[in-house]
Parts: sequence; structure tokens; C-alpha cells
Amino acid sequence: MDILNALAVLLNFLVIPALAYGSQLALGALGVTLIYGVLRFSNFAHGELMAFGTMTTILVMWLLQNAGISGGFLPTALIAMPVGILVAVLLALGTDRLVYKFYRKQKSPPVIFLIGSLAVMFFYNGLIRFVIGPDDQNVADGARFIFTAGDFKKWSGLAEGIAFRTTQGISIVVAILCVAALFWFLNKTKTGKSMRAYSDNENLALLSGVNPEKVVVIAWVLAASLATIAGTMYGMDKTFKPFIYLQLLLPIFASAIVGGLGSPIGAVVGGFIIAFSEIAVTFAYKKVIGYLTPGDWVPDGLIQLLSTDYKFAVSFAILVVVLLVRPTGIFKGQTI
Amino acid sequence: ASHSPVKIGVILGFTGPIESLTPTMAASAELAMKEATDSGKFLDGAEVMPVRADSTCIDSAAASAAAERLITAEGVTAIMGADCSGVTGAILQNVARANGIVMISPSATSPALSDAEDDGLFFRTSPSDARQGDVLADVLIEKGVKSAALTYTNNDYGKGLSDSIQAAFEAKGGTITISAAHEDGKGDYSAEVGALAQAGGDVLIVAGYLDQGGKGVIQGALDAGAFETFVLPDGMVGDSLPAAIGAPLNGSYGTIAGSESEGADLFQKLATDAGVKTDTYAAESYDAAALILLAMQAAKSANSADFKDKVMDVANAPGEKILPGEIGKALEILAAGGEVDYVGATAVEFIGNGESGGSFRQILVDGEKITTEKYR
Amino acid sequence: MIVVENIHKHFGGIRAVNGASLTIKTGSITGLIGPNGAGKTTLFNVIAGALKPTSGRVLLDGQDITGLSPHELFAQGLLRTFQIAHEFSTLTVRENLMMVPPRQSGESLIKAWTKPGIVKREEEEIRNKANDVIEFLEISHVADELAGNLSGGQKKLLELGRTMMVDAKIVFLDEVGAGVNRTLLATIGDAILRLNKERGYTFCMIEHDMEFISRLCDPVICMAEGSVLAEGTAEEIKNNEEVIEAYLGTGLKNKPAKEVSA
Amino acid sequence: MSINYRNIGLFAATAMLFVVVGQMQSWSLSLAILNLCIISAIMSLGVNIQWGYAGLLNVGVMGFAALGGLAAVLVSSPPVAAAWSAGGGNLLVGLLIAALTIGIIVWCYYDMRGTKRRVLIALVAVAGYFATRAFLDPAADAIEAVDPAATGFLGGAGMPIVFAWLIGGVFAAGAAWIVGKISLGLRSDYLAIATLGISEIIIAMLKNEDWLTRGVKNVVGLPRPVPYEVDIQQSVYFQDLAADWGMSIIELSSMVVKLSYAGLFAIVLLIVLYLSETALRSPWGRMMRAIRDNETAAEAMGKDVKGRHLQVFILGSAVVGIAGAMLTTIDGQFTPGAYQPLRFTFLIWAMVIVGGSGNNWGAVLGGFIIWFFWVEAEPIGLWFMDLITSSMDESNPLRLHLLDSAAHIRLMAMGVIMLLVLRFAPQGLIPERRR
Amino acid sequence: MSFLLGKNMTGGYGSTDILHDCTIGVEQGEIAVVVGPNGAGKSTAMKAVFGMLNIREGQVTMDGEDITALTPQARVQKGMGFVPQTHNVFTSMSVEENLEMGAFIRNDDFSDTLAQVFDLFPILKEKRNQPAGELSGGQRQQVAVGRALMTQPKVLMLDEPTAGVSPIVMDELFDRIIEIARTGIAILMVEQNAKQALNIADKGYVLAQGKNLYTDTGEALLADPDVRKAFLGG
Ligand SMILES: Nc1ncnc2c1ncn2[C@@H]1O[C@H](COP(=O)(O)OP(=O)(O)OP(=O)(O)O)[C@@H](O)[C@H]1O
Ligand SMILES: Nc1ncnc2c1ncn2[C@@H]1O[C@H](COP(=O)(O)OP(=O)(O)OP(=O)(O)O)[C@@H](O)[C@H]1O
Ligand SMILES: [Mg+2]
Ligand SMILES: [Mg+2]
Repeated sequence: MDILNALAVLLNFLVIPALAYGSQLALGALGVTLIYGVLRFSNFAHGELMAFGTMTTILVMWLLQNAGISGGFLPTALIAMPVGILVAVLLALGTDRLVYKFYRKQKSPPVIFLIGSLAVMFFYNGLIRFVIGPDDQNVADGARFIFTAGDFKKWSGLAEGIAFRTTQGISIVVAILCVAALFWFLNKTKTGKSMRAYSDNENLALLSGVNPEKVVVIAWVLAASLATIAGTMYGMDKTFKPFIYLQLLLPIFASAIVGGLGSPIGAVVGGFIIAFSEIAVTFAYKKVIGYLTPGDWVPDGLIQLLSTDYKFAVSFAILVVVLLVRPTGIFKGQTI
Repeated sequence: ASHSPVKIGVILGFTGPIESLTPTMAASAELAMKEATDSGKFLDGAEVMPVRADSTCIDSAAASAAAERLITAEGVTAIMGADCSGVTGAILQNVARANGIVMISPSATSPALSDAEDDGLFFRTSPSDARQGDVLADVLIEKGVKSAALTYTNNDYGKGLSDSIQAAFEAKGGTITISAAHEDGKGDYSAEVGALAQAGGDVLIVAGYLDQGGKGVIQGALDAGAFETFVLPDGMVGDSLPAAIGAPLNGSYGTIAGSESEGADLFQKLATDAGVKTDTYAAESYDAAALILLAMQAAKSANSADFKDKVMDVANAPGEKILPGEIGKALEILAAGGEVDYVGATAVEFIGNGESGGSFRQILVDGEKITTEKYR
Repeated sequence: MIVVENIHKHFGGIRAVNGASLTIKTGSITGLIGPNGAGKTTLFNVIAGALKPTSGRVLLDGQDITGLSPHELFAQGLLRTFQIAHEFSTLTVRENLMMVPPRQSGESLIKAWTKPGIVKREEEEIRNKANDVIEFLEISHVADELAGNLSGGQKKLLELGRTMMVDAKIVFLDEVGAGVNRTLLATIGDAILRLNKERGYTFCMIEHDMEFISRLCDPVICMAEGSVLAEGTAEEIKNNEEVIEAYLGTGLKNKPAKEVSA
Repeated sequence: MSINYRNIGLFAATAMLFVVVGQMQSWSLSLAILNLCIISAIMSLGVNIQWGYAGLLNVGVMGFAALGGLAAVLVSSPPVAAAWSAGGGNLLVGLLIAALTIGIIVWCYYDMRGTKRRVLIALVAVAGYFATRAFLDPAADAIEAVDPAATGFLGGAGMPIVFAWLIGGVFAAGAAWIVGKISLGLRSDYLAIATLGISEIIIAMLKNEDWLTRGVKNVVGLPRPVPYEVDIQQSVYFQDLAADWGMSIIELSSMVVKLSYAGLFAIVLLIVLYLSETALRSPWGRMMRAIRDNETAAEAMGKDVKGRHLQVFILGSAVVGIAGAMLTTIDGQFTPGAYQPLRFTFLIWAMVIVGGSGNNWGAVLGGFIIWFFWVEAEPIGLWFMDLITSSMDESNPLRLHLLDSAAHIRLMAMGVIMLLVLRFAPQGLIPERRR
Repeated sequence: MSFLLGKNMTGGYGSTDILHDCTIGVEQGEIAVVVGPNGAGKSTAMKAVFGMLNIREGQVTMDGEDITALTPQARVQKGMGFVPQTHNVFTSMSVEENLEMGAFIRNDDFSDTLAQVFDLFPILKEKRNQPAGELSGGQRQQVAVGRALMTQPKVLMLDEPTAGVSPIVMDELFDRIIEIARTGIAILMVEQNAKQALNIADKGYVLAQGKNLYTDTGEALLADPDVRKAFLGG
């Protein structure tokens, strides 16, 4: 029996990666859920918006690096991010002016917005590749680890190491900060309430003196900021490649929906559920069981519930199950 | 004499899952075409004009339409492509065969394509999975590896290669602890790394692409301290991998098609001078284009029906060995009625049904560079 | 006859219906009144199958119908209208009515494909019926308008109109009068009486207009806080102290504004 | 009746697009696009049946199309006798046990109550799972080991591939029944993501259950329902014909093949379109629209909302399945890795919305137009790129960069085209009819 | 010239006009009531006055100022409050948040007003944390009126405020409306409980088919047998 080593294995290969990945999904899902909550449509361009914000961040980061400025211990991208956010916000607002505003005026049904966002997605898609190309870009610099597996082994004397990357730490902290801020903003501030009112009943919000354009602008500002933050976190932790962001859209939507569309807390919980289920269900528990059972017994098989081939399927299966039990998500989202 | 230019289609997935690989592949192929044009000896001084089209890698219907357009509207007489096996098969069956156009694919490795009806029109410069699996297993045994974890990109290339590695390695007495697929372009590989690490093994074999999931898995495994040595089949061999991962990759090894002829190094230099990266399948693309050009020259015609039988001739012995950068020389020899044996960047050797056999180069990552250990 | 036995319906901690028991006799026009939030609509929803009760039973002619789905109850001749109008907003007013009759052959795909003749004939009949109802409700000029574009009151009329498209055993009317012009409401009242007399429909109606209730209903049941407070004839109810206290009140306390300004 | 002229005009304009391609590029290309347009139109009709009629947001189109593809494989590819003898027996036993398990569970579910039921079902499920795996796993391994490079799967029934269109519809309908039973209670976006998830699961299975589908190794060389070009090129009759008409035999053969496909596809399209139109115009259609508008009220008006939803979900999915089988037929191969939501789900949705949801003709037009531009956006994009860079200096780095990225203009152009259409016809090109 | 006046308004939702040369208005401190059959255009007229509908002809003035071109939210800033006939609560927000939204444009402390609204509708105090979408029909109506009261407007426009509320609450409501009018606020309302409403009205309008049929004092209209018979239910 060696509970500590078993725990170390689980932390290193399951908990920490899932927390970091979950945080990144959550940040993405926050943006999706926000746009859904306020403007009432599923924004399929959100993945590309993330990619765009990250791309600008990278461009600025390159400038900074050339000028010899760096974040020291922290990735330089963090310093560049505000500019990335600004540009992404401008793009989002421009898109709203040119595309979505028209449909708002027309009072088009949500599915028109949805398809509109699909078109916008195609457009961003090309735009991003025009500027930075389809290649991989390295986003993280600074110290790679808070502590490495080796450090940990030395420190603890355990057989199993735990590694904790700087970018994982940053992702988790940023996700917590963002969700707290967003929750506070929506529920406690007047502007936040006006946004909820607008999403609930646009006409009545108008009658209460809410300026719809302002609400929309704020929604896009927040969504674009969140998108850039999420994208940069993801890029720092893994890698930046435009194509990945499109692929990321599905788990992000799954997160937002498991949690309940329109609910910020739901987005975060959803993100973690998806991340944990992906890793936990396809995890091979061989070593863990080995540590937990007395003596030297080690199981023959991998003790894997399902092969990793099915990891995507697993997260979606869990999503379907959650929806069956709670048809509007864990935190009771809105319905169109 | 002034001729109308010879048009050659370059059909690759410029958008879609492997969009980050294709620009280099296209540029490499076009390098060969430019070489031919510049030499002034191609079909009595004709110009070679590449025409690009998007295969999307996944959408067979769109790819077929693109090929249809190149052939029937743009008038290309041969195709360098396509890339992914699915679209390649579709183009071959629905467009190339119908119009009798030669296709040489740099990267479609699906064994299913070997048996497909092709009217002698289809060739590929990527090496055969079976052969590579065998070679790689030899390397592993030689290095004293007893057990290995294996991950592959979930497509016909990865699946085929991993099957053959596993079969060969186990036949030679090794153990594969786990064989787990990973999907390219998904970005997060924590689950795969977790499963692979738990299964354990002396080394991790990564049958993927170096700037796709393969890189992500290696990075994740290193960060978590799960594996230290990685085994890299051809899809993983390229300078950008050690450049991205850095020192921790030192000591990893692998195989890639190549012969003692220095073809690979020559191509590397050629490409660098022209400002083209040398990533996955760049060399194969260059070779595919070169073969088309040489076959045309040998047949003295840009017409597929005329030169399809010449592809084998120029690729294999007998004849003067031709390395990257020597296309002009080869054209001259052929124009004079001589014979060539195109070796190129990947030691092209066609066996039976238009597939590349040939030899392999065993590489070692040392000092954050790919170095050659020996040839097999 | 509908017998409601000790129905409870709780939403979390909120006891919307809390032990209501009542009987709706066949052939009667039963009025259901009570303060806002007394649980009348919720009770309707339970009877009509839209909500499952927390506990209790509903019997239709002695047969337990608790928990049957609304469409099954409809098939048993039980109809209801909605307090907050539930029109089919992208159908025209006429279509809103024409979709109601049950067992239309054209609603089976196979028949729609294979027996266009029969379907056409039936449609003709249903259309005529719908036209009659439209005429009666004084909404002919909007017959081909999308129901979503109707005025608030017109939507309420449409709610009522739907119940007139079928031969129902029991009709539950949830405040059909609210928002309907009083002159028209009087006509509607006449129609309800006629349907009741001539065709033997049973009605149960929620209404806040005591004048209207008095004219039509016997008995009148008053609910408060989820259970039945009192039952009796309209006169009895009007004079019931508890009902006055909880529901009817004693009239305006303030004088009209103009008397002050004068 | 001006609206009708408009519609005819729209279809005429679409037809013109094909003529333009025929004249400016090639007729062969024009026909190739047309064939795919017809398939797309059928697929978007299927989605329209679900969304336009009943308001069901099915974002699992991809999964149903893939099942159609699977049908094509199972119907038309030749059976692999060696694989059957290697693992067929065990496989059948395994499947039998699985069926038995499900049967017992269903029986328990209906015939028992309370804790006993729960315990029994759990026990049977676990036991059944392991018993099934005990037979299926070795069977799958044995089958996959049979010449994996060339076969490694059970093969199909070796029947003409046109049957697969029907079977594809049946497969998709069967899957839709299960999916519908599970998820139709969900509302809009939640239903969407549930169907999306289920379609991902279907694809994952097609990709990984090699014994059935060959997985990512793909099945190629499916037989065609129409002759091969090479055979036509060999035929003396056609050679003479080509000579008479003054076209090359290659061109003629390729046209003949494409026209035969077009004929077959058009028949299917017309049948589906006729049935959809009759259905939509009938009281059934009216009922479906009522359900779409307000489920609560429809239920209260005696309509079996759940049952109708299931019905329409199955019908729509079946149509998608048919189209999926047709697509695999014209591709001549089944490639599970190729099923991506962008291409098989979102693009179809774009067709429905751009064409006009709730209107069959609109869905058809949308299928034609979106597919047309999906393919033609590339040359249009390139042309546009040439145009804007033509005035730049040969070695202008911006020009080089732009030309290098020209491929990406394709998606951008697609986006712009969709935005333009939606801008000038927000209800779709042919909006839902008001009766 | 009335304090708030929609004069000779002609217009509708689409191509066909609903209103034809329709005029309604109200003075400060007075109550004006609009009655008429269903579909007469009463709600449309209210929306037109509030700027939620483009009118082709005619104008809207407030305090002598032409506000025809202003957006609804600008009119709210100018001191107009409106309770629509339907969709008049934020269903996903709690009762209290609904009321707070009523005070959205106010920057002062509105706890007094909130207390007053809770006094008027005690049930709302009880249900303050419940989402308005879960309320009974009558309770919702009370929230809707409460929300408008929170604005402390100069003009209050109510579209059938008493539809679905119980008699006791209705009496309270009318009481309160009278009180509000006494503080100098102009009140313009549509009512189907026409007898009670005209009873407290200074001015009454009878609309039919988008046109003004009768315009008089409340008393006079109540006394007119034609009006009674055709529009007030005898
Ligand atoms: N879905 C729900 N969730 C929580 N509470 C509810 C829900 N529906 C109704 N209630 C509560 O139950 C009580 C009874 O509501 P109901 O609609 O039955 O009243 P009612 O008698 O019809 O009133 P009214 O005359 O105003 O229509 C109310 O206090 C209401 O707030
Ligand atoms: N959004 C809309 N689009 C088109 N027509 C509409 C719309 N809303 C109302 N109408 C039409 O305008 C006319 C007047 O409607 P309005 O709502 O003003 O009536 P109302 O007098 O308020 O009636 P009620 O007493 O029933 O509320 C009706 O015939 C209605 O059909
Ligand atoms: Mg009620
Ligand atoms: Mg009204």
C-alpha cells in the first residue's frame, strides 16, 4: 500500500492536467455562454475569435521580444495580452456593426444569428491564416515549470514525481479570477443586470431605459476579452495553431451546455466536467491500483475503462447523460 | 522554341487538418518544377507551370471537383498529389482514371490504395508502412529496448504504421505495452499521455506528424516526466521538432526513408537556399514532382498516356543516379536518349505497383539537431 | 364528472396547491375564483395533465386520470385554454383553429400521401367549421393573419375558439375574459350557456369578473392558498365573509381623482 | 404571385451558374458540381424536415450521413469469406448475447418494480457486457488479423450499391429512433449539442471498429451503379459517337457517367421532394408547424408531440442517411476519418438556412447554391487574389504573401457569400410560405 | 394642448395601417382611459405614443416638445413609463430584480419607492426572490405595474393593468392610480374593465378600427347608452 505514490500519480497525470485543461475550456465556455446569455445565440465564431486574439497577442509578443522586453519568470504573452484583447474587441465590435446589428434590427430568430456566426467563422478563419499562416507558433517563454517531476521527487522522496507547469498554474488562477469577476459583474452591478434584462426581454429592457447598443457593446467587449484570454492560456499551455481553435469549439460548447447555457458558474463547472471525464475515463489505472494494493501485486491489464480512441466520445456521452438527468444543464440554463 | 507551358496540378489540403504541412509540400514540389524550367532543357525549353488546388484533406467530393477543374478547365496533364488517402483515392477513381491523368502522391500511404484499380496511373513516393515497421523494430532491438508504448495518429498512415511496428517488434521478442491512437488537431493530449505513462515502457514510439498531435504528445510526456526517449518514424523526423522541444529530445532516435547518397542533405540545402522549410513530406513532394517531370522528358511528351509507363523507368535502375538539384542534368541525359535512376531526397525506389520501397536512414537527435546514425 | 381528491402540488418549498378537493358535476358550469396565486391555474394544469401532482388523484367519471399526458386527456374529451395565450404564432388564425379537430386523416403521413381525396373532403368540412367560429368571435378580418400578430384580446378569443372546434365533454377556461371587451364577453357568455344547455358541455372556468361569474356559474368555488375556501351559489359566495376578506374586498377607498381636482 | 416569379428566377439564375461554369471552365466540372449539388439538396431536405417542419435542432447530421456511408459498404463490398470463418461464429454469438441482454433488461424494466428491478437490471447488464465482450473481442481480433492491409473486416453483402441508398435510410432511421428516444425531450440548443455528441460517438465507432468498417484504413473501390469511364472509352459505339459529335472520347465518357449519376440522383431527389411537399401541405404539415410553434398548446390540443417529434426526426434522419449513402456511392469509397462537423453538419445547416428553412424548394435551392460556392469559392478566390495583386510589383513581399495564402481566400469567400445572401434575404432565399 | 399628446397618428406594423388619424393625450394630474373592442388598435396607439412603432403621419408631443423622433429609451429618460399588455416582466429575473430594473434610470436611493410598491402589493414582498416567470398570472401583472411605478415617471402609461388581477387587488390598484395622479403625474391607460376605469377617469377615448369614435369625460361616456351598449358590455 502506498497511498502517497498513488496520489502523486493521479495528481500528475490526471488532476493537474485536467484542472488546467478544464480552466481553459471554462474560459472559452464563459465567452460562449455570455454571448448566448445576452444576445441569445450560439456563437460558432468564438473559436476563431480566440485564435484571432491569441494571434494578435503573439504578434505583440514578438515585438516585445525583439525589443528585449520579457516577462521574466512569467510568459511575455501575458504582457502582450492587453493589446491582443483590445484588437480582438475591435474586431468583434466591427463584426457586430457589419453583421449582427442588422439581424437584431430585423428581430431575426436565433438560428439566423447562428448561421451568421458560421459565416463569420469562415471569414475569420481566412483572415487569421492570411496574417499568421496555418503554422504552429510557440507562445510560452519564461520559466517552464513551477516545479518539475524531478524537483518534486527530490523534495518528497517519493518514487512518483509531480510536475506543475507555469502555464498550468496561470490558467487555473486566471480562470478563477475571470469567473469571479464575471459573476460579480452580472449579478451585482447595474450594467450587469441590464445585460440580463436585455437578454430576457429586449422590449421591456428598452422600456426600462436600458440602452441596447451599450449592452451589446459590453457583451462583445467581455466576450472578446474572454476569448483572447482563453486562447492565450491555451496557446501558452499547449501550442498555437489556428486549426486547433476550431476543434476546440466542440468541447467548449459541450462545457457551456453541460453547465447550463447562460450561466457563468455553469460554464466553469462544465469545463471541468468535460476535462476530467475525458482524462479520467480513458486513464489507465494500472499503476494506481498497483500502489493501492498490498504487496507487489501489479495488475496485468491496463485497467482502462475505455481506450483513448474513444475519449471524445466519452466526454460527449457524459454530456448526454448529464442532459438526460438535468435537461437544461447543471445550473439550469436558459432555453430559446 | 516557345511552347505553351506544361501545367502540373498540385493538389494538397491547403485548408483543413493538415493545412500547416501543405504549404511546404507545395513549395518543395514547385522547387523541382522551377528547377526544370530554369534548366531550359525540359521538353525543348518548355515552361513548367504549377497549378494549385485545395484537396481539403477530408472532403472527397470537393477534392474531386477541384481535380476535375484542374484537368478539364485548367488543362493540367499530371497531378502531384493528393495528400490524404481518402481524397487521393477519390480523385484517382473519379477523375484521374476517367481522364487518364498520372498522379504521384507524396503522402498517401493507405495500403488500400495499393490494390485499387489504377490503370497504371498512380504512384507514391512515401515509403511503405510494412517495410518501415520492420526496420524500426530492428533499430529498437539493437538499442536493447524490451518494451515500448506506442501512440499513433488516428488515420490510415498512423494506423497502418503502428500495426506493422507492433507486429514486427513483437515478432522479434519485444512488448508493446499499449497502442493508443491520438487525433491530430485536437490540441490537448493529457488523456493520451496519462494512459501511455501508466502503461509504461522503455521508450515511447510516436507514429504521428511532427507538427501535429505527435509533437503535443511528446511535449506532454516530457513535461509530466513520463518518458525520456522517443522513437520517431518518418512522419516525426524534421528539424522543427528538436527546434520546438529543445534539449530534452536529445537521445531520441528514429528512421526516415533515405540512402547513403546524401540526397536528404542535398535537398535540405536546396530548400534552405530557396527559403523553403523542410518539414514532413517536403522531400517526398519534391521527389514526386521530379518524377513527373523526368517521366515526361523520357516520353518526350507531357501527355499522361504517353509518359505513365516511363515513371518506373526513371525512378529505378538502370541509369545514372540523380540527386536533388540535378534535375537539369537528368533532363539532359534523357533528352539525349540516356537512362536515369532517380534517387532524389528520399531514395526513391519503386516496387511492383508503383510504391516506394527503398532504404532507410537511422537518425539520432543530438545537440538539438537531427543527425544520421547509419543507413539500413 | 370530475372529482379532484386532495391534490397537492409543490414547487420546491412553494405549495401552490395544498390539499384541494372539489367536484365538477357533469352538465354544470362551475366557477373557480380566488385571489392571485391561490393555485387555480396550477390546479387546472394538474387536472389537464400539464403538471404531475405531488400527491392526490383526479377522477374522470370514476376513472383515475392522474398523470395522463395532455393529449391523452384531450382524447377523453377534456379541453383547456391558457391564461397566458398560447397561440401558434406562425400559423394563421384559421389554421390555428383547423389544427384542433382530432383524428384527422391528413395527420397520418401515409394517408396524406395515398388518400388525397379523403383528406381534401375532410379539410373542407373542418374549414367550414373554423369559419363559423371565426365569424362568431368577430375576428373575420384577421382570419388569414398570423396569430402572432393578433392583439392581446384577440389571442384570448382564439384560445376560446379552439375549444369550439371539437365536441368536448369538459372544457376548462382559464380567464378567457381577461382582456376581452365586455360587450363581446357578454356574447361569449351567451354562447357558453348555449353550449352547456344544447350540447351538454361541462364547463369549469376561472374568472375574476364577478358579474360574469354570477351570470353563468353554479356552483362557484373559491380557492385560497392552495385549497378550497368556500363553495356555493354565486350569491352565497358573494356574501361569504371569508371570501370578501380574501378576495372580493369592499370597493374603492379613495374617491375618484376628478372629485378632488374639481 | 410575384413571389413565384422570384422563385423561378432564382432557380433559373442557379441554372445559369452551371451554364457559366460549363462555358468558362468545363461541362464536365459543371456536371460534377451538379451531382454533388443534388446530393446536398437531398441532405438539406432531410434537415429541413426536422428543423423547418418541427423545429428540431439536429446537429448530428454528420453521424447519419456516415451511417448511410456504412450502408454502402455493407451492402456493396464483397464478403470476406476468410474473415467470416475466422471470427464470424464468435461474432454472431457475441451479438446474440448482446441482443439477449438487452431483451432481458427490457423485460425486467417492464415486468418488475422497485429495488428488485434495479438490482436485476444492473446484474444482467454487467454480466451481459462481459459475456458479450468475451465473444466479441476475440472475434474482432481474429477478423482484423485477416490480411489487415487489404481487408481485415467482414466485408459486405456484395449486392448492387443502389440498394444501399435504401438501407442507408433504414440505418439512419434506426439510429434516429434510438437517438430520438434518448434526447428528444431536450430543448433546442441542448438537443443540438446532444445530437452533435451522439454523432461524434457514431464516428468514433466507425473509426475504431475495424472489423466492421476497416476503420481509418478506409474501404475503397466500392462498385458503381453506372459504367466506368475507362470501359466507355473502350467501347466502339461510344468512340464513334464521340467522333460524330466532335468531342474527345474522354470528355464524352466522363459526361455520360456524370449524366447517369445525375439521372439516378435526380430520381431520388424528385421522390423525396414530392413526398416532402405533399406532407408539408397536408394537415400533417400544419400539425407539425403548430407543434414547432408551441408544444404545450399542441399537446393540450390533443397532438402527441413526443410521438410526432420522433416520427419527424426519424424521417429527416432517414433522408440524410439516403443522401449519405449516395455520397459514398459517388465517392466510390468510405473514409470514416473524413466525417467532420464543419463539412457534414454546419455546411448542411448553411444550406437550409440560406435556402429558407421550412420551405422544401428553399432547402433544395440552398443545397445547390451553397455547394456550388463551396467548390467554386476556390477559383473565385484565386481570381480575386490575382486581381488585387496584379497591380503590385512582382517581388512585393505583400503580394507574395497574399498569393501564398490564396487558398484561405476560399473559406473567406464562402463566409462573405453566406453573409451577403443572409443580408439580402434574412429569411432565406425562398422563405417559408404562409398559407 | 395636453401634457402628453399623440396627435393624428397614422401607421402600423407593416404595410397596412392599424391607426388612422388617431389622437390620444393626457394632462398632468389627470387620468385618461382608452377603451374599445379587441383589436381596435388601443395597444398600437400606446406603442405609437411610446415610440415603439413608426407612425407615418402625426406627431407625439410632451410638455410642448415634439418627441416623435425619439427612441423609446430616450422617452424613458424624459420621464415616461410604460407597462405593456403582454410580455411585461423579466421572467428569468427575480421579482426584486424586476423592480430594480424599473428604477434603472434613477441614480438616487429608491428603497422608499420599493417599500411603497411592496406595501401596495404585499404578495410581491413575499415572493421577492422568486423568478417572475414562476408567478401566477395576476402576480405577474402586479410585478409589471410595480416595475413602472419604480421609475417615478412624469407620465405613466398602462396597457390593461388590471387584466387577471383579483377584485381586491384591482380596487387597491385603482386607488393607487388615483393617488399617483393626485401627485401630479399624468396617467394614460387602456382598460377592458371599462366601467370601473371610466369611473375614475377625467377623460375617456373610445377607439374602434384605429379611429377615435368618442372622446369625452369619463362620466359622459359612461352615461352614453350607445357607448355602454357597444363597448362597455351594457
Ligand atoms: N413553476 C412554478 N414554480 C414555482 N412557483 C410557482 C410555479 N407556478 C406557480 N407557482 C406559484 O404557485 C402559486 C399559485 O399559482 P397559480 O398560477 O396557480 O395561481 P392562480 O390562482 O392561477 O392565480 P391568478 O389568479 O393570478 O392567475 C403562486 O404563488 C405562484 O407563485
Ligand atoms: N405585431 C403585429 N404585427 C402585425 N399586426 C399586428 C401586430 N400587433 C397587432 N396587430 C394588429 O393590429 C390590430 C390592433 O391591435 P392592438 O394590439 O392595437 O389591439 P388592441 O386594441 O390593443 O386590442 P386588445 O383589446 O385585444 O388588446 C389587430 O388587428 C392586430 O391584428
Ligand atoms: Mg391563474
Ligand atoms: Mg391591447
